[in-house]
Amino acid sequence: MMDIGILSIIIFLPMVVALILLLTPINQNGTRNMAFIVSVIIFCLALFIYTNFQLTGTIQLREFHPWIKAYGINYSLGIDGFSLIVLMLIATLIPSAYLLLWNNNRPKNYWISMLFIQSGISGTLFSLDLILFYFFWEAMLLPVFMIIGLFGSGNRVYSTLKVTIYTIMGSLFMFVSILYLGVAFYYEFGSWSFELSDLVQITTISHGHRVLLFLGFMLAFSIKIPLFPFHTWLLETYSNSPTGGVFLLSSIMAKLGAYALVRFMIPLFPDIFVELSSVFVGLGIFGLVYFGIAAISQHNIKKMFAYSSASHLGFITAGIFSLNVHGMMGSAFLIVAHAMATGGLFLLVGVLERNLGIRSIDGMGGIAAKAPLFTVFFGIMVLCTVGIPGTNGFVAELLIVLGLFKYNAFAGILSALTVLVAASYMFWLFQKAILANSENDVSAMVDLDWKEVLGLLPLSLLIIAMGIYPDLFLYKIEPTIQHYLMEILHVGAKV
Amino acid sequence: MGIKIIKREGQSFKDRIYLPAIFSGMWVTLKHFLRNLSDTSNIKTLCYPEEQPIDITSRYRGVHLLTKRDDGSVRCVACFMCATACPAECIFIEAKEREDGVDEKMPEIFTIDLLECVFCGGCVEACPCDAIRMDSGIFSFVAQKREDFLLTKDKLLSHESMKGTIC
Amino acid sequence: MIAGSLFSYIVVAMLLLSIGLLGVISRKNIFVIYMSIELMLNAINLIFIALGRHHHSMSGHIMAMMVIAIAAAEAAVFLSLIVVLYRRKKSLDSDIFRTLAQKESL
Amino acid sequence: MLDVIFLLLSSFAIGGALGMVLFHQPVHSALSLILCIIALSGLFALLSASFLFMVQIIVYAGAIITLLIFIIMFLNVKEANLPKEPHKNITLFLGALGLIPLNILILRAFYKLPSSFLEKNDNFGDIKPLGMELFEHWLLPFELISILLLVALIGAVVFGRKEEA
Amino acid sequence: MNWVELSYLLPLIVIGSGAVILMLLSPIEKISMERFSLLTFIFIFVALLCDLYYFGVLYTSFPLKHIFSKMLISDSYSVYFDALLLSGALVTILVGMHYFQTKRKFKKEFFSLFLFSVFGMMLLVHANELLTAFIALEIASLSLYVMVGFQKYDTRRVEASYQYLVLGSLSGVFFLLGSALIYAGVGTTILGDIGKEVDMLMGKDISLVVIGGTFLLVTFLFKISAFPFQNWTIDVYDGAPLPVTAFMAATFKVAIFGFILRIMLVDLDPIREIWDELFFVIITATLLYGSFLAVIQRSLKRMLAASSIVHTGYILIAFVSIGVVGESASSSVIYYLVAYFLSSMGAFGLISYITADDHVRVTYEDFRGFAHVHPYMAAMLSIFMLSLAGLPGTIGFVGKFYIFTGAIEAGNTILAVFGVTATFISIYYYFKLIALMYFYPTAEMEDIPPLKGIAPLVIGFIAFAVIWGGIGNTFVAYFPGIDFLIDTARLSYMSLFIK
Amino acid sequence: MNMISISIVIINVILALLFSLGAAPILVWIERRVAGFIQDRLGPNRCHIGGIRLGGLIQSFADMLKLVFKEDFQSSSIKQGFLFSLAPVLVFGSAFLTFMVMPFADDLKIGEQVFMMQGLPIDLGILWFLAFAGLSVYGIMLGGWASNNKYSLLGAIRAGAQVISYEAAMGLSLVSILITYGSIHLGDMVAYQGTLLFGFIPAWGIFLQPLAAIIFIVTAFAEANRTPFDIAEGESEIVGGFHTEYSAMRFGLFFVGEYVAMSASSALIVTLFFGGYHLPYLNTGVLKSNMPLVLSFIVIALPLVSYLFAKWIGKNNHWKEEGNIRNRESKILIQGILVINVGIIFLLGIFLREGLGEDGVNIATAVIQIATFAIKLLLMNFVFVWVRWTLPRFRYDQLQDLGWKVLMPLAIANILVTATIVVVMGV
Repeated sequence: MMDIGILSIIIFLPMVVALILLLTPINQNGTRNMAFIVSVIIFCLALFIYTNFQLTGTIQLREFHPWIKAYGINYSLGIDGFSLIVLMLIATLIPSAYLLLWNNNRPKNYWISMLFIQSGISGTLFSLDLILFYFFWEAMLLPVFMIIGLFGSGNRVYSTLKVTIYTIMGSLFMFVSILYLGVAFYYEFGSWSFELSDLVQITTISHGHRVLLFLGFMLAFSIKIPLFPFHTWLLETYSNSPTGGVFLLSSIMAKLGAYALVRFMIPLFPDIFVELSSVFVGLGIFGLVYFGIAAISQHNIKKMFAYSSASHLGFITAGIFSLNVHGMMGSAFLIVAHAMATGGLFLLVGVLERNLGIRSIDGMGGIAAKAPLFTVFFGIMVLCTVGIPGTNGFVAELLIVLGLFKYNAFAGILSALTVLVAASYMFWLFQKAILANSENDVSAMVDLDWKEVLGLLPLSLLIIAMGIYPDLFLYKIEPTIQHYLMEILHVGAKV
Repeated sequence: MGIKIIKREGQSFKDRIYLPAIFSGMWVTLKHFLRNLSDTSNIKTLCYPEEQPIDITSRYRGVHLLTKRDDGSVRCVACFMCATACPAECIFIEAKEREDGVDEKMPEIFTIDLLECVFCGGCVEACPCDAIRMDSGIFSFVAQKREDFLLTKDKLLSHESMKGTIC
Repeated sequence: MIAGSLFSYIVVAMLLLSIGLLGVISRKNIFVIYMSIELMLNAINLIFIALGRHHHSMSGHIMAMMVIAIAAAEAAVFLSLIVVLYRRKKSLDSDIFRTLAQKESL
Repeated sequence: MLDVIFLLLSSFAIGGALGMVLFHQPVHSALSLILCIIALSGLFALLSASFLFMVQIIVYAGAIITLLIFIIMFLNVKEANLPKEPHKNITLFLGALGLIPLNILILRAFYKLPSSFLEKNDNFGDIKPLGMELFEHWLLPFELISILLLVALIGAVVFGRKEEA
Repeated sequence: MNWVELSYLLPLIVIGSGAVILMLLSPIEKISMERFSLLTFIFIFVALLCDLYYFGVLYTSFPLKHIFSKMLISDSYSVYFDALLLSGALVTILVGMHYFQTKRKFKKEFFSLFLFSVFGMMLLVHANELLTAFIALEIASLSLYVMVGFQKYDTRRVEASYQYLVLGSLSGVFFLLGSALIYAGVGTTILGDIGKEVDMLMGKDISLVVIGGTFLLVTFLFKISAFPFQNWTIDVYDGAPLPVTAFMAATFKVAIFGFILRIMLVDLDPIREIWDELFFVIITATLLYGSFLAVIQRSLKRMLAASSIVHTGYILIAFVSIGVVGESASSSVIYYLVAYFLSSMGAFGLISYITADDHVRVTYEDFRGFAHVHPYMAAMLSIFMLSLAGLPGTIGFVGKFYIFTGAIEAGNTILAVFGVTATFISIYYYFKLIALMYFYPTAEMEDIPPLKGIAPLVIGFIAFAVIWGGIGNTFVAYFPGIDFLIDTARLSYMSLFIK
Repeated sequence: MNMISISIVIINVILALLFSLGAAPILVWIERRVAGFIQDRLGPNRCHIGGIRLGGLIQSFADMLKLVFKEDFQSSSIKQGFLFSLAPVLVFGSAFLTFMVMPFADDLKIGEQVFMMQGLPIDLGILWFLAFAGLSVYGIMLGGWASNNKYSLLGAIRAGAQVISYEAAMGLSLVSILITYGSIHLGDMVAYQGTLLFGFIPAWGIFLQPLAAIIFIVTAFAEANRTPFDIAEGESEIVGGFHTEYSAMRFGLFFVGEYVAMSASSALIVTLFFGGYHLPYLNTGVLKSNMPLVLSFIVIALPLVSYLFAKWIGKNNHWKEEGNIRNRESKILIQGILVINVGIIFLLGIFLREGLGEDGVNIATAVIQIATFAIKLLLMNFVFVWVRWTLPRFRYDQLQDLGWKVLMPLAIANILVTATIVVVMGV
């Protein structure tokens, strides 16, 4: 028998539990409780990993089993600093999310889908074999598909199909690129492998083809993130999804896109990465500006957050492509910060929507009086999103702006200005929807109960803690980022 | 009441293969053929125009005839019974008064259209005074023209009964 | 010598084949379509036999014989199907046997 | 002499084939096909395939086309039930044009073969060498043919059987 | 008579004699339809057992010289394909059992014809000579024509049968013409000998062989419904009874590929590149047009039929790659055939199970809210749809992976991209069904046929196999996974070249 | 090509014509007279040319003349005039061609040349017969269809179905015969039948293959559309069947065609099952080596037979009516027979005295065999007629039942048995 590593447990525990739940007649509360327990277990495991993580730029906790021998496809897992921090993020966010979704009275399938998604996310995070990565990347999609389709609102089927087709379109081109890499490896070395560390060694592919391959990968990631021209699925999906779905899409899966970008693109195509960085920085900043402006004009609170989220992700992308340690660190940090803030915000909007049944900003107002706890947490998240000093959002944005300044002064200025734009609409929202009194009837609003507070508290604390003492978290990822940068700079020097 | 099962005929194997029956049938025909071949005189066929049939009985319904009284006059009294009875309506009679006092009426014209006659013998049955008969023994009546098939009274009277002449 | 050369037979066969193909393509009468297919098989028979003579091997003849038998088998199914179709539709027009396609085009 | 016979037979065959395609009435088409088939059998005979010559007449002309004509008469198709084919001639013409390249292609390929036949053995094409070849080399296809015919038989029975209520 | 050689054909013999026995039994009114299904099942099962006996043993090639003078061949290649065909038939019978029982109009000859068509297909895989192959093809096709039109009270069936018959006969003519031309070119029709002759002719004029091969390909493309010859597919598949459709879609293609791979790999190998450009066009057109057709369909059955055209396109991608990477490409063809076979058989089988009781569920709309009525069936159907779409975790993914890898390996990356595009389009029409099944409240709740009988079990097993084929591996010892399938496919490919 | 070969070919063709076409009036006569005798009638016996009646044979010629000169009537409802006229030609032509491969005698050897004594010197034999017998149905079907008359169409369909059904059984029954004889060439078959079975029975087909013989004869009846299988005409049900609309010579062709087909069937039956042109125990070799004896036998036997025949004439052939011109006939006939006798005996006497030489012996053999064949043919034709006037017509379903359910399985079983025996005995 194979030996099961901790990473496999993290991946498969939710899946196995979900399958058991699916096949046994447990009612929805039981399912919910089980899902929560599983997420807590995973949090503990993640914590265990975190504490035992060594501060090198290498990949740790390797697990390796042959899967399809004929093509050298392996079940190959491992984490480095970057994935560690995303893992921690996910492990923290998901229990919180469960707590906040606790009262939503969702049926069994909802929780089961959540469990499946968690499996998929973890798998994507740990995979070192590209086919395995692709496998989890797609596997993650189905439960999302189900959640949005089953529990969404509005024209949910249409938006479900749209997001699915979009995402799969991207990933299929990535698939071809992966295959191309594998074949190139086979031609060069005479054996099959899709292992990341093996594929890195390929030297035979011509430059033009490398660009195409890079774009193939980037298409998948851009759609997931979403970068500017590939965002058209975003608005409808976010507004039609249930809270959990939006939460997953915005705060976790989009981040996974950015994560995968770093994880695979830099080792595989460092030269192209450098070469095309300007394009993607441009796209990122354009997205930042464009989505920011778009967010201002929204009156649907979900749509506004959707654009805001997209805007931040453009920011992250720009940071990643800025080719220096500040930008990249900032991006990694913003991934965490934004995930927490946006995740929290979407969850809170979910609470709002559950209570009031509306999404229009115009229909709200005066909530602060009815629900003070809610207002407090909402405020923290908004502040974080805007990047007020003292929150981790500030640190992250500062780092990225710095990185972008290094890359290109104009880009830096533009990004810095845009952050202000974000501040303006966020505060306007906060003011109008939560604080200001209005004649709208918000009597249905109920304040957060203890479970929801319990869920949001760690997030808020983390936001503040990371904002005040960022090094506590940064040191874990710094070696990895350095490692990636080394690769890039190594190549950059050659170029 | 017991059920009596009657065995169907033709179910035995011999019957079902048919060949014995066929052969026996063919044997029968062959016998006829050989017998007639070896001696054609066995065949009863008349060589008709040269040989005439000799076995016409008195009950044979041949061409009609009108009988005469002992005095040679026509026996018919023109009562129209035959014309009424005739299903083919082939008898045409015109009566006239009989002046000799033997009887009241006699036919002026008595015509039978043989082309219409069906030789049913109804007229003979109907006749109250045995004036019309069909025992002339004439079985072939040939003519060249249609008009020749109209038997007038004179012709009818001229047909002699075969009674007594044959057999 | 025309009658002793392979090519002349092939020309005839190809002409027949083309005519048969034409019949299948352009006629709508299902009988004619069927007959055209038979004609094509016949043309192929001629090719086979001419080739048998050409290679001086009996294989060509045997193939032709097989083709004849195959044609017979097809004939049986084809004709019985035509009878069924005609009884249903009271027409020999191959174009009207398109209920399937029409239903979808609604 | 042979040339004349060949030309005659082949023109009959082609004429019959053309007739089959062009005639409107299925019966006329079928009769043309018979003409074509019999002319073809004559060509077979010219190719010294005497057995095939007979088989062609017995099976094709004698059985298959008989069956066909039988079915045509059996259905007793009225003129009104025949398909209207107003554009028949145009499509035929266009189709013929389209088929020219195919013919040229194949004929060119054949043209390169040595054209005249090999000298004929005494009994080439007779039933005996054919039988020897058949049972020495082609036994399996021959047996398979019987299965094929069996399948066709079942098929015909299935289609021809009276429908259940 | 060489009995040992004959014993290699044991599966064929079992199936053939089974067909004849069923034919003889069919007039007996006393034997019920269930019995007939069972008998058919037994025959196929026995044949499958015989076949599996040789599965590992026979890494060899027997041209069967002594009994049929090279007309047939028996090697691991044919054994592999036999196994595929037989399991296809087995599954069809099991899955269709419910359908056959419900639609009582299936007379008993049906099963005889069914076995005959299996027989023909197996024979096609074994065939080592062009005319034998043609006869085998005709046996299979003729039985299929009849099976399609079997319920002749339904006009659609008969019309489908008619269309199939006309076009099938026409394509048969092309096959014969191709054989004739090849015979003209090389003077033989026996497969191994053709290869030798073609080798000897290299450098000389081989236009006859090339044209002949092209005509063979035309038939082949027709039968697998590739681009210019795809029109019949949808109508015929739609018109046929569902189990027959499943059978046609899943097994007939397997048999055709079994033969054409043999001839292309062994005999026409030296000249195969000639057709590459042609194939390029055909594949592109097949994929795109097939996708278009699939998108516009409203009936599920027609959609599956149209999507089978697309799947043909995928297989052809691998087929065209054979020239460069023979081994992996041809085994990928084989593997994809297995994948498609399982998925489509599952899908068609399930639909046939669902439609057996009523005629309602045929269009997409009829499946609205299906999952709430039949969660298990909906789950299985979803699995099959996902596999057909090629999502990871299913056998369809591995099949596509395999094919695209081969294509890229052979330098046909563009084709792979086209394939991916088609896959992308396919997501739409496959996911539409899943979306309809899950995301809508059910229209009517009353007709809930219970899951009973063997068919759901078998479909469930197929669903499991589909999943296992996507993720199964050598973790579990002695249980065949993906590697096993790939290895055996390779082995069977290698056996083609044993001299 | 020299004079001899040309003349032999011409003789063959003429013989074939005689046996087929020339036999038609005779067959008509036979049919009528036999029918008469079987039914205890006389049949036609009146028509005469200068008193010569030949037992009524002249009547047939008169009929033929009548058919030729009768008005050719064609109903206005007939649209397919050409096909309507073609149909009888097809029937007649194919029936006529069928006869062309029947061997009248063993291969004739004159000098160095060997001649096949057939109308067409080809050795395809049975296949040829099957081919053209199959074609003849086209004529019937076309005629019925072109008549545009529902009775005609019914008759045509019946004929078509019947021929298709019975051809299968016929072909299958032939297969077992082919296995037995090992050849398709009719000459070879007859040669085979010249041998003896077990040393004392002539190896005729009827003894070797009785079942095949019965099946073949039955199917031959059906193919020739003779009673009991003449449902294509079926006067009692469908007026005249396929020839309802026909008259004059077009009908005549149908009429003659039927008799030619019958004659051809008889010839094939004789050839296949009744020793062909062989006299029992006297095959060609024996005949040739004992030619003088045979001739002497003829010299003795001929007057005897003639005497008996003359006596029969004297007894039966007289006209009832005295002084009729027909009464001259017997006298003329008897004188004629006498003259022929004298002539033949004189000729044979010369031959016997002078010796024949090799060619002469061959020719004489051929002549004797032709005569034998002619007699057998006539006898077989007689059987056809005989059966017709004995058996009633089949019902249509019975006919199909018989063909498919009885004859065909029997024929197949027969093939199996025959093949087994041949394989086991290693023949």
